[in-house]
Amino acid sequence: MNAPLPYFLDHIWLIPLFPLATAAVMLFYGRRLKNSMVNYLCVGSVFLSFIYSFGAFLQLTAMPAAERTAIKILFEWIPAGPYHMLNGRISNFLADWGFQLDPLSAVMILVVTGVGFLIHVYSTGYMAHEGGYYRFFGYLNLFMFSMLMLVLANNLLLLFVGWEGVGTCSYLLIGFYFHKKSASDAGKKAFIVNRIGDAGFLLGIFLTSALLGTIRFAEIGPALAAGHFALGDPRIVAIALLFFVGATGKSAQIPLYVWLPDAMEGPTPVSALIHAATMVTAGVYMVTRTNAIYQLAPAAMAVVAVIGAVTAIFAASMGVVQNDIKKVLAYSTISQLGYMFLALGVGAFAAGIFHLMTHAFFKGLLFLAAGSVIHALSGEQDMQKMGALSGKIRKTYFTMLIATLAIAGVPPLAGFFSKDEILGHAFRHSHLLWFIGWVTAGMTAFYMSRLLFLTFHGQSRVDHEVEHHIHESPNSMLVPLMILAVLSIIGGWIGVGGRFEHFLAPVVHIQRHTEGFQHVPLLGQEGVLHSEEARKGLEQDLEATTPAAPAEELILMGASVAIAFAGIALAWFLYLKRTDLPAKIAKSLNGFYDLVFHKYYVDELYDAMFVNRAKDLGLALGAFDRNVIDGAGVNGAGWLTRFVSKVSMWWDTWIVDGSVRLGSFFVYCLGFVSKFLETGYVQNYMLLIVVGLIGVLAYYFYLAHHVIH
Amino acid sequence: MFSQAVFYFFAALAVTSAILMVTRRNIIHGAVFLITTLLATAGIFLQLDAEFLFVVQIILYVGGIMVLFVFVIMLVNLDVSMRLVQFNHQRFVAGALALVLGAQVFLALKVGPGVMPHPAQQIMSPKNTEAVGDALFTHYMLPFEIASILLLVAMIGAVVMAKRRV
Amino acid sequence: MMHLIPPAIVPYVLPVVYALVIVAVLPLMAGYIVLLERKVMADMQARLGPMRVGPHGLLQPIADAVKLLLKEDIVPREADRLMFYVAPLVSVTMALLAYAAMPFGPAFQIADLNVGLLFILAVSSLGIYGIVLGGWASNSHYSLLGALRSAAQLVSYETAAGLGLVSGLLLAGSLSMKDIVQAQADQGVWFILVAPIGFFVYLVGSIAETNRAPFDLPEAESELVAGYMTEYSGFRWSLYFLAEYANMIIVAGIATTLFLGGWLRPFPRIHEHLFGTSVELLDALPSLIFLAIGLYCFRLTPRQPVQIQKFVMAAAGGLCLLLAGAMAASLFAPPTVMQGVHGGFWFMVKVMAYLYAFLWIRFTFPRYRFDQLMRLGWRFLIPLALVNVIGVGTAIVLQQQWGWNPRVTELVTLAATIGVAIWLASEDEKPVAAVVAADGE
Amino acid sequence: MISPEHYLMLSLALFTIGVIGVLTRRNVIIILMSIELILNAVNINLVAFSRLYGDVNGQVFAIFIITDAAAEAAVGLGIILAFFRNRETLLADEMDLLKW
Repeated sequence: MNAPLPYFLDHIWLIPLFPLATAAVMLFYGRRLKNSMVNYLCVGSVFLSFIYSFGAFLQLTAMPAAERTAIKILFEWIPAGPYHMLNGRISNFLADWGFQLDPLSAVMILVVTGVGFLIHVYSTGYMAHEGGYYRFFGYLNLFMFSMLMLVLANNLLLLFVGWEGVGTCSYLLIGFYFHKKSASDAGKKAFIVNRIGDAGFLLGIFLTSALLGTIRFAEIGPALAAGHFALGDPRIVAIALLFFVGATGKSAQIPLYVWLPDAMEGPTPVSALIHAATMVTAGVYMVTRTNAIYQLAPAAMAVVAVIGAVTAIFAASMGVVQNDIKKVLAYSTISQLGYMFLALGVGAFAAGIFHLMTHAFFKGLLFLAAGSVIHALSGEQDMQKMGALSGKIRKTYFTMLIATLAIAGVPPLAGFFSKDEILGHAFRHSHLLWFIGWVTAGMTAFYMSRLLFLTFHGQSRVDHEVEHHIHESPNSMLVPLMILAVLSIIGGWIGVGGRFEHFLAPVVHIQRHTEGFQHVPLLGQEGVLHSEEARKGLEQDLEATTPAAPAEELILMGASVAIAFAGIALAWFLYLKRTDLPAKIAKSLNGFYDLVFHKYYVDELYDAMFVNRAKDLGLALGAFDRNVIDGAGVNGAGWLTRFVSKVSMWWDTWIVDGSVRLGSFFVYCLGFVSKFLETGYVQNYMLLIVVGLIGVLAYYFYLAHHVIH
Repeated sequence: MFSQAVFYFFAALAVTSAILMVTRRNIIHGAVFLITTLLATAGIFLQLDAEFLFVVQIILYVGGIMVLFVFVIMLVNLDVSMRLVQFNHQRFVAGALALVLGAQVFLALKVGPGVMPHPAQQIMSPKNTEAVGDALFTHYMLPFEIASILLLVAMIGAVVMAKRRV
Repeated sequence: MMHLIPPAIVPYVLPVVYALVIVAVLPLMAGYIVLLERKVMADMQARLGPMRVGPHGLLQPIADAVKLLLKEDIVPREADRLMFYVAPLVSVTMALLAYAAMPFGPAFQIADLNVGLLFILAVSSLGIYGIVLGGWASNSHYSLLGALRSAAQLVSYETAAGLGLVSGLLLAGSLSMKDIVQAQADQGVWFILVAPIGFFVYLVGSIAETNRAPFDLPEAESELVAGYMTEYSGFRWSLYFLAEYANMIIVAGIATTLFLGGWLRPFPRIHEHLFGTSVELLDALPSLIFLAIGLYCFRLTPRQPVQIQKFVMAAAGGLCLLLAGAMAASLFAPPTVMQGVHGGFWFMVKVMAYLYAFLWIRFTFPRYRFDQLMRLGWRFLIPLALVNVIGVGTAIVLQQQWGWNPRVTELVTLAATIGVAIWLASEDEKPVAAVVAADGE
Repeated sequence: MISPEHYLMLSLALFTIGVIGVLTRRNVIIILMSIELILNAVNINLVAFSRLYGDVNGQVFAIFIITDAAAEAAVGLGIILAFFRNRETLLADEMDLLKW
């Protein structure tokens, strides 16, 4: 940007810096700090970043819609120099440490810092009595830093840095109670599963730079334009699919979703922040960020949509039978993420991001409320041992209720709008996908209200020693709950009338008049904004996006609302009215229930297919190392060396030393003769000197005599 | 005339006391006769107009080195060694050879043709000390310094040698 | 009567006369210094000291000399006779030999060697043989230890004293005693004022060289009966005694010559005339002093108890008057004579002052332990003397090459040297390994 | 006037005596003293020739020789002391550790 940026936009790089600083302080000096100090530092730093993010957001919106992009490059990070692209042209690889703020990342940082701040406040109450307080907050701030780097990066590589950072922090935080084996295992699982996805993502990055010659988002569009790639160019498709592999890893989509349920071992605020609100949405963000590529790859888009839809219904079905309150929320998270990917897949990027935001609100709220419930029941997580809590902890109950309604998609709460957007787009794209989404919505409503009823209504099944000290959580936990509740209510309204899409349009926009995927690749980046006719095209595009609310939209809306209420009603019927039915149903369709209850044995399958194979491979490699490498290589070399040394020793002893000894023997013989001169008396030596002197003088006399005569 | 008398007196003193020094059984007496020899030599230096060297000879040799000798002689009590035979088993042949050597040199000095030139007698400058100092500190600066280093080393060496517990 | 003397030996007449005078007077002087010492000691200890022999013990030295001469001469059986005889002679000979270059006055000097100072040092350093050989020859442990000690002590302190003198030499720029005095006359300042540190070092060094308290280890009666003199008695003993006092006078003379302006009159710039006459007040001072002493003697005469003492006292008074007359007469003699007589007077006065300092120190300070003595010599005096030499040399160079103000340079270097001295003193607290030569057996 | 030969003869005599002492005496201290005597003879030569040629270089060398003599005496006597403490003897022909 040549024009001087306003203050906040010029200082976006400070936003990740605050959490990083406090994280450093915590991890190096935290042990010596008092908890209050930790609170001030960490929460304060996150609040500061929130302030800066908000200011940046305002100053961004102040700019004209077409130019809402602020790029701040701090320094050249990896100036790797020139290299050959696939098409043989020379390109100069340059990854700079730069920050890019456009509507997309603006939304993201707002969500991250806002929700993050609330969850920090919540944590000060929730973790108050835990050990390793400073460690927890240090990790949390480190995560904030990484996440902000992720969403603010201006190139793929820097984004990957944040990507790995959040992965590491999630590993550390899942294993926060590292003394519990399940916790540390879960951490490892999450880490390894993420590795798989990250590998794909990294390959994608390589391929991008090899194909397009740049990894800057701002230049991807122009590069695509310059490259004149045909629609569905296989190389582009490959890139898109590789990126999506990464996305599945990070965002827990089939087939890499298995780590998220186990990740619930971590502290509840962590589940709320990382595994519901922010990190798991990184994949969505990434796909949206690179939508220019996806729009050139219809096949990849199809894959994304299908995977998303399947994940959604699949996870929802598993959520129905879970008894662990957090597990239920985990599966619902997975299915909601599936929703988002469905949206991306059908090209409704804005809708995806919209759902991401609202989901961050109500899912974070759900987790926090669940945490509050667990807090109240002093660590009880099994819903079978809950019930009838609505009277005892009212505030938590109401917030939970609001969140449930929101996720269930009851108007006019947040979930309704975003989900409706997605379903609308899906319907427009293919009815099958819409149907899956629709059923999923129903199941969502069902299991969420099941959770609500089992927890708060019916008769109490709480253990007695737990019973009599059930207590409402402290304000530090309740206030964030309420704020999030408010947001879950009103969060969706900003999307009414496509305002959200308008806002995101500069980043993502699709020509709607084209049918399905048959649209010319439109490069949603500044790349075209700088050319005049493209700007005009975008302007008319922006009017075009205002939906003319035709009848089908209303019908769809009604359908989703209807199935939401249907799900709630079914849950009410099964778990409040006829509480004996669920067991009967489970018994009646026994095998299927087991299948679902055991999560379709996917974990076992993976164990059998990959994990054990990996272990076998390790064992085989170990055996190879022991026998072949050590045996043949090392020991063989050792044997050879010893043999050679034996030979050389013989040579040394008999030939080399032999000659030396011969010489010394010779010298000894000489010495034996001459030692008789060696009397050891100094005066003898002096006498010899005198004799020599006399001899010399005599010689000179002899000479003189001859000279004379 | 006078200076000749001086020379002969000192020369005779030097030679006789030197002979005594070599032959005395008592080391202290030997040391005393060596002192006498050195003093006589100093006298000869004086007769050779080398006042400074005369003084140096007395201060350094007689007043310094010989004091050290006497000192050590007193430290090592020698009434034991006084009763032993003073000459070693090679005394006769050694003495004879030494005399032969002396005779050879004498011969070389006497009959050797042109062994020593006879330049005219120079007049020494009356300021002998200044002259020596001048030569010592200008032309012989480096040897002078080297000599000082030598003395330092000798001092350290002597201390280390003579210490009770090395 | 000069014409009676054959011309060949004319140049040798005057020195011989001087030598005879010195040899004749020195023992007497030594004796009277002893008397002075005893009197001073008595005074410092609130006693009277010798009063019997002669008035106020004036004849005590003579009586002592007679006693010593009449004493039996004992030689230990196990002693090494030759050495036992020779040693005291060596001592006293070397002591007397040193006087050859001692300038008592501008004319009163046996031989003005151009290495005079070094000559005196050399010869007086030979005196040690007398002590060492004597101590060894008398074949007694006390004597041997005394000898060893004195050997170590003299060798150590000769260095310090010599280095102390070097500063004076640098200032004078000559080794001839006469030139040194002359230099002080020309520069118009006694070198003690320019190089006080050098003077101090030489003072201490000379005390140690003459085996005087507090450095009289070789004859420390409390440890070794009388040190190297234990086995001696009678005349030989008195020879050692004579040698010691002669040495004292020598070191005093050296100090006087180098640092106290030799035979020069103090305050040469003051020319106050004695009421109107052409005689300067300070020139008349000697005769006035003698006059006063003589009159005092006469005043004391009637109080003497015995007749003979009256006579002696009167004689002493007469002698003083005679000297006063001589001094006064020399004022009107040709200047060379006047210079000679007065120079001699001032020289002796300064020597006496120096000796008085000796006595003073002796009766003031306790005796050192031997390792303390060695430490003082090697670790304080010698480094200090070296630094002092450097300082004085620097001052001279600054004055002559760069024309700095003499006083300023002297003050600066003096301050520096004193600083070093203080540092050395603080260093001196630390213990030092006993010097090798120190512990003989 | 005395011709240089006189001095040469004198120094020759002293030198020879010194050599005899070095070669024949058993006592190490005497041997050292004889060495001093030899050095002294050399000094006489040097001074005589410096007088002969009328410059002081000879005397300077004599001074250096005296310095070396001092160093040699110091070290030598130190060695003798140490040796005497260890072997209780001063006789050169008893110092035969180098004998085969």
